[in-house]
Amino acid sequence: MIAVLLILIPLLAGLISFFLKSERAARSWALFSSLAALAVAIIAVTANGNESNLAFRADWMGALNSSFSIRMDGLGKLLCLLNAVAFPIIFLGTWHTQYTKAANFFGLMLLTQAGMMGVFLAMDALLFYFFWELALIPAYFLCSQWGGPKRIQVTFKFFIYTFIGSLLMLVGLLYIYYHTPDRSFDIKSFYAIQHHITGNEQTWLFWLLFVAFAIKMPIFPFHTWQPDTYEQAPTSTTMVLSGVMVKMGVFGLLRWLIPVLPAASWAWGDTVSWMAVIGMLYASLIAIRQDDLKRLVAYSSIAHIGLMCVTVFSVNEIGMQGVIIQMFNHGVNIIGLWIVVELIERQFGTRKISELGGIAQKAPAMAILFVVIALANIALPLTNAFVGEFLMFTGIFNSAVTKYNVWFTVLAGLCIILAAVYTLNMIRKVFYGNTVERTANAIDIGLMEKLALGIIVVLIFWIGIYSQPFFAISDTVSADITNSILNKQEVLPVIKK
Amino acid sequence: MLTQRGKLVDRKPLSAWENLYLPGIIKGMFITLSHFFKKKATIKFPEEKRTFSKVFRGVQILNRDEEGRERCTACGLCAVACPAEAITMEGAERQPGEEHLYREEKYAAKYEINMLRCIFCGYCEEACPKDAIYLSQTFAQANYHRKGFIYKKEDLLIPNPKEDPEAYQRAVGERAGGK
Amino acid sequence: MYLLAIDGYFILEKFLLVGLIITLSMVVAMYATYAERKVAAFLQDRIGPNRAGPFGLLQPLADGGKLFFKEEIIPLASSKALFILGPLLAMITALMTSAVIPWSRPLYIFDREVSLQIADINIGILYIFGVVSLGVYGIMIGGWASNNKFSLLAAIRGASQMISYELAMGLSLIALLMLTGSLQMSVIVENQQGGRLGGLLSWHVFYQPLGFFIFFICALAECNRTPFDLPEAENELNFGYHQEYSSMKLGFYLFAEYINMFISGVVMSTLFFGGYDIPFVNEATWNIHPNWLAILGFMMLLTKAFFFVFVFMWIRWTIPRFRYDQLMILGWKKLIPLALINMVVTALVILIWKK
Amino acid sequence: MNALLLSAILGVMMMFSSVLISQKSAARTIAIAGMLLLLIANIMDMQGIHFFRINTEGMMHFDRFALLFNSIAIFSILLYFILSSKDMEKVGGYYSEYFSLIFFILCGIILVTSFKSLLILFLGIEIISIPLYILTGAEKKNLRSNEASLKYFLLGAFSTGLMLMGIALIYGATATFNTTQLTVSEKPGVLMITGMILLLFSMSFKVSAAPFHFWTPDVYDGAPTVFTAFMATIVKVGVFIGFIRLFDESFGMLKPQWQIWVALITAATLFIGNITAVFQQSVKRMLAYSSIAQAGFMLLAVYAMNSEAKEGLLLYSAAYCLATIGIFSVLIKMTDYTFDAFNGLAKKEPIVAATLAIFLLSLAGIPLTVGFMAKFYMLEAAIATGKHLWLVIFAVLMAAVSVYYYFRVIQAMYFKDGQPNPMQISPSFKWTLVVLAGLIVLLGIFPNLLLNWFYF
Amino acid sequence: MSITQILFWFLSVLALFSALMVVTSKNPVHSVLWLILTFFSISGHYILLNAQFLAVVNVIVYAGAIMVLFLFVIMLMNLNKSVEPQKNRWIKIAGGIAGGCLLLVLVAALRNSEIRQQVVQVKEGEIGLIRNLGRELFTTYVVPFEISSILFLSAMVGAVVIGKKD
Amino acid sequence: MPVNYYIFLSIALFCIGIVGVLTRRNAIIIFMCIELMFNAVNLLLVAFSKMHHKAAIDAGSVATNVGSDGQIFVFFIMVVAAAEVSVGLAIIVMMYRNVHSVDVNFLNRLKH
Repeated sequence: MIAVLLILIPLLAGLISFFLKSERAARSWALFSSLAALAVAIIAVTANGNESNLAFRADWMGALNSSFSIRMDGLGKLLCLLNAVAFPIIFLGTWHTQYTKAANFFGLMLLTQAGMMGVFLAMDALLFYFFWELALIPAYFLCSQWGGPKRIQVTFKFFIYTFIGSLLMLVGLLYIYYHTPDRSFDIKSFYAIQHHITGNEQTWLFWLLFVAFAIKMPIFPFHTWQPDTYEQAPTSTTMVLSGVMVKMGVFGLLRWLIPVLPAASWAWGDTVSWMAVIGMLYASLIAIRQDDLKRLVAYSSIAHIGLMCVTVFSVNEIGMQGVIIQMFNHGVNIIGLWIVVELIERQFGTRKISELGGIAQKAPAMAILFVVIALANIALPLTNAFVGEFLMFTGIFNSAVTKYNVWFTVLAGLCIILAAVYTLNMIRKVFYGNTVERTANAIDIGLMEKLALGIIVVLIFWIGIYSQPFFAISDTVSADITNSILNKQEVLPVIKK
Repeated sequence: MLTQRGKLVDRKPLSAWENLYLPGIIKGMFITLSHFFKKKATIKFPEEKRTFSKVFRGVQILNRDEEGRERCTACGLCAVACPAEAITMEGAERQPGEEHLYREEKYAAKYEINMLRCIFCGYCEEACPKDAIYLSQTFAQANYHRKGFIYKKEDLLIPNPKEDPEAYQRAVGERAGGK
Repeated sequence: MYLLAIDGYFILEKFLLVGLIITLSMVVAMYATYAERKVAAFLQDRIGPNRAGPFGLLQPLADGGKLFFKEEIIPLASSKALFILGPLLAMITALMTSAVIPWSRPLYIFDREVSLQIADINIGILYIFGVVSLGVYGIMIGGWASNNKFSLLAAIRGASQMISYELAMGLSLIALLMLTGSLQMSVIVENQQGGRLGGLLSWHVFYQPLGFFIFFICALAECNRTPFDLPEAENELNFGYHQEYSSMKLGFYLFAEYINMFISGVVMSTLFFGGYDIPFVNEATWNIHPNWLAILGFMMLLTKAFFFVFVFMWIRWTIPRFRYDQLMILGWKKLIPLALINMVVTALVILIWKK
Repeated sequence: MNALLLSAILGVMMMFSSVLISQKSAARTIAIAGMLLLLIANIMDMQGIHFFRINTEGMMHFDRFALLFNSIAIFSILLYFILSSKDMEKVGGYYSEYFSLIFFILCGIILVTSFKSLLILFLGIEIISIPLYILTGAEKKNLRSNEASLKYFLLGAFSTGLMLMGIALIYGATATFNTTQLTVSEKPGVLMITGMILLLFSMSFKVSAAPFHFWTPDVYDGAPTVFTAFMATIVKVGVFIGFIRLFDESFGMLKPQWQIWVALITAATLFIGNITAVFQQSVKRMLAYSSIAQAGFMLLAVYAMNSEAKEGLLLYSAAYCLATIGIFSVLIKMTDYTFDAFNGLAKKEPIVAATLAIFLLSLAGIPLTVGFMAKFYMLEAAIATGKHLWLVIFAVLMAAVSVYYYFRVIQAMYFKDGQPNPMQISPSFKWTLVVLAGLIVLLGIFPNLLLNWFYF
Repeated sequence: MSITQILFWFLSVLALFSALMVVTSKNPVHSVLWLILTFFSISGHYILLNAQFLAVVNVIVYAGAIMVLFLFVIMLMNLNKSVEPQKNRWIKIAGGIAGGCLLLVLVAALRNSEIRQQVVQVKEGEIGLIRNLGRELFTTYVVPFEISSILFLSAMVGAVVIGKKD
Repeated sequence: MPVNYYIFLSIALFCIGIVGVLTRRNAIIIFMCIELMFNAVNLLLVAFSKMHHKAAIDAGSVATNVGSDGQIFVFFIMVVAAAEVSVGLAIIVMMYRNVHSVDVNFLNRLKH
């Protein structure tokens, strides 16, 4: 029942929000309901052992053998938690941002949250697809209505990309559905599919599904929507997109791709990894040359996600562990970055690095918090990202399924260095040095923003120093996923030439 | 209503029965049918002729006296009287030895009536002091050319009672008694 | 029953019959022109043509001679082939109708039964309709080919009039067909033989007076007779669709009209008035050679037909011409509903009767 | 049978009502009430209550599939009447005649959905077509309407000619017109195949499948918008039902022979419909091309021809009709049909814009709307055949393309500023739209509501 | 060659020739007249097949009603001049070739049809008679027959809607 | 008469009709060509009907009605054609009233 609540709270709250009149009421309602969701999420995560509360199943479309089936496993728990944590932070961090038609804005935000919750919880392929799209539509409206000047075209590109991806995924899911022995959309039937289809079909299906997830993450050739969208979207939506929504892609790989089509994943892992690595390098190099804060953060996000993707396809238990924890970390960190970017933009009216400087003199609190978060983003030890990335590198390096593991490690490591370059460069230019005309009268951040960033910083250090509870949430999952490939050796030679 | 013969037309709307028109049509049919059996008014003209009234004005004729002499003296009164200006004439003096031809010293050497113009009003007859011209009961002349309708004296002159009394009588017709 | 069951005598016989009937139609048409003038004269208290021959009986020949020797003018701007085709079609369609009419009882020549019907097909009435519906073409093509506005207008008028009235005509006959249960002309005539008053009471006109009435009006319209002679309304359209025609081509049109009149008279007699049935007497009991009986019947049919021809002429000199809209209103809004009602009532009566 | 006869009677009634009733609202009320009556009658038919017992000699068969579709069609027309019938007044002076023609078309649809004899199919298609030619040309002074009508007529008659040739050849091969007796052997003769291909062509023509679609945009664009709404939705879907019945019952055994052809036609239709729609400047014309595109999706059902396909086609027809009728009902109210005309609609008419957005989302096949479930069933059916997976992938790619042009309207309404044309929108109109949108979402979440009625 | 065969060939050649003339005539009126001739030759074929009813109905409906309407409209529009300029000769040639190809394909396909050996009954057989067809029409086919009345009603309404001048 | 002859005759007529539809530009003539197509179908149907009838007789059934459905179908085609013509010509006339042409090449107002 708790799992249902997680979806239901934001869904209903979102719908109600549409009918609220004043902006303040809507804002408060959104914060309140997101906090409520957070509370439920925390209860769910901490309720270890009592799994029955975390699953729910109801008949939905009997004719199709699809049911409303949700369950919270380790992976889901962590991501739900991320989802639940992210929204209060976002609302707090952008407490002072003004929106026209705020009721609609917050309503759509909450609907997005509901959709993403559903994605993380669904145990039925059709239901998963439903929520996948449900998360997308409100995001589309958010970006198109409240975004920057080029929002319409850019958001549309984003939408079309993701929609094509999800439709291809639908075809893949349907195909799998047709070949499940019991004609069911249930995830268990899906996990059993590999015995019923040929290797060739697996290849097809792998790419159908992978494209959807790759677009969402995004992976190198499918990433072109991302920087534009992040730039044009209203920052709070960007936070949702980059903090939580991209995790849907990685999540999809972990839950719906690798265990379902292990042979193809194994066979095509190298290809995908290469794509991801190229994407990482490419994004990092571009990020160095970026002048726009938002685009910079956006490209850095591509690099980080690429790393996760490589790790996922290296199929290594330690790596998986790292990916899972890093999903959470990255979500938290990047939201923090966005909050600061948003604050800067709101205060100074620009996002150009070249037009800023010396903010630290006037706004020390912001500077400190931001620097912490930025360092976390480049995975300095003691920060949360270090834990995740360390595990991931270990995983890649030790990967048994690829012979390029050294290459991947080296190239990915290079990206981390590049990340340090551009992040520190940005910090130096924006926060230190002399003030410029725009930043001469800068004022420090308010309570709400401090609160939001403070929570993030706390989380950064908590996980960075004592990450055991978070590993505990998801420890069995990584092994399951890894084993789903590694134990299926008998199907592998089918594809591998 | 001047003539008292006008009849007010009844403009009241037709009754349903009348609106069918059929009775009216049938009535009409029988009216025409009744005519089918009526005596025909046609006169088969050349064979039969209608009897004319006494004052019928036909084609002019130039008269002769009992002795067959032309009566016309070319006085021109008829030409003057003619409203249609259809009559032309030229007078000439009677030469000795022509007395059996012309009654007076003067006679019409040329006498023409353009029958295309003549309106058969009879003024010439009225005007003639010598009873030389009168309108006969002949009608319906025919000719192939317009020229032929300009009647010369030869065409107009009545047959000579001496030489052809029968024809003369026929030409005089009922008028004989009157004049 | 098969249309193409042919042997040599059959062909000969039919050829003769066709020739005979065409000749008859021609002669009748010729004298119909004479009759028309005569009737017109009588109705107008005149005596009509009386110069050519006794009582003017040679008048049609004189007219024909005149038409033959008149100069043949084909307008320059006309479409020549169609200009010639027009009167031809009019004539052909007029003559074709007679093919299914049972002119009389069969003759017996050299022990061979010779039917006096060119083709006894089982869809005789439909055939008549088919041919009648073609009659429009003569008018239309002629009027159009003349390349003259008046002719064209008349042709269009004629066509629409004929099409409109054909409907009511067909509907009026359906009730009759319900009675007879056959479309075969010979069967329809047989149906009307015998019975009281020498077969008089079995004439269909007594069962279908309304049907006959409608049929009669439509026949008038189909023949372009007054009051439906709009296609050739002299004072509106000069002379109608055959305005540009002269000589024998005009003659064909005029002939066709009179043949149509005659044939429609024959059709009406056949369908409604017992065909070759002689009323008041039961000729079947007469003890004379059947050939005589056939000839008598034939005469009877001609008499009836001539009577209708007379009625046509009679109407012509009684009733003024319709206006165009009146014509259409009469056809579509009066006759067709009437014919439908007639049909439904007949059907009901038959239904009740049969029960 | 209930609906067929009642619909004919109602058509005649509407015909006479033009003479007897001068008030337009009265005619409208009669029409709507009549449609309601038809709906009830048809549902009663489904429940086994038949008003008329007529022996059709096996030429028609009112199975649940046909009856359920008829219910959908009647319901859609009812909605259409409620939403748009007032706008028919603008077309021309023959208000009740339009209603009567629509009733007659409904007769045709009922025939086409329930035929068992090719004769009935032919008659049904003609009864659909002839009134449609008229409705297309109803705006007599409008040259575009005239032109559309003439074009539609000539091409429609031409395709009827092809169809008849097909029927004749099939008759030559089998000596029967009864669809269930047509194919008895798996190995058909040349006559049969040729006839079937001709039938396939002509049916593709009627449902505007490429490459026989070229009349569609012109006709839909030229026709008075009210009637475009009708013929692009209910009529088209009705013919589809006929299509699927024909190829299921008559040529089901010959599936290997025609399946690849249908697949090619489907692909071409999807491609042309979607790609061309992208470049349109007028929403009306875009909807015309979108109808071709949607036809492509429905063709997947013909291609797949299994029980999922038939089920899905019903759902698709409902989805497509409801959404398109809704969009058209708003479009009719506008004076300008360009995309820009929708600018800023969301500010001025938030409810209308919101419902319109739902309709468009449904057409685009976004989850939570019935449009998604419809597309889902189609894809499912196509995948279930297990062959030609490329077709399915192509279809979803094209579906993604379709998002482009549907969302252009949404963008215009929500994200662009502008002064939309003044519209006269009554509250009842709005509420009907809301109900319609609710229905679309409801069916999108619980498609079983509709499909539970469906079993063979 | 029997008389039937002679008739068959004569009517076929007539039908084809006049059909070709329909397509090639410049003047629409001539086209109409050739089409009428085609219909007549087809009616002749019906008689040959002893389908008397259809033969006559063909004449009445097609030649007597439909073509009159065509002629009527053409005359009303005064289309006697050929109003088709010879601009798109290539389209015409393409159309001709397309049609010819279709003909070739169909003939080639149907040449080997399974019923090639079968024979059509000419001159005899009762089914084409009105008695038979009528009985069929009003028993088995009574439902379609009644349904076709809907067609006519709609055509009637349509003629009013479209045709009436307002 | 072998049925092939009839098939070829009908197909030839049908194709002539199609060629007419494709090549001519006068709407009325196009329409006439469509009627020609209908007639070709009619002829074919009658021929088939007689063929099936003969086949049934040869197979032994005496007073069979096999084949009459083909002729009935022809009857219906004629019925439909009549209705279609009335509507079609009305449309053409309506068009002509507005455009004063029946050339289908003028039908390009909707192409933009």
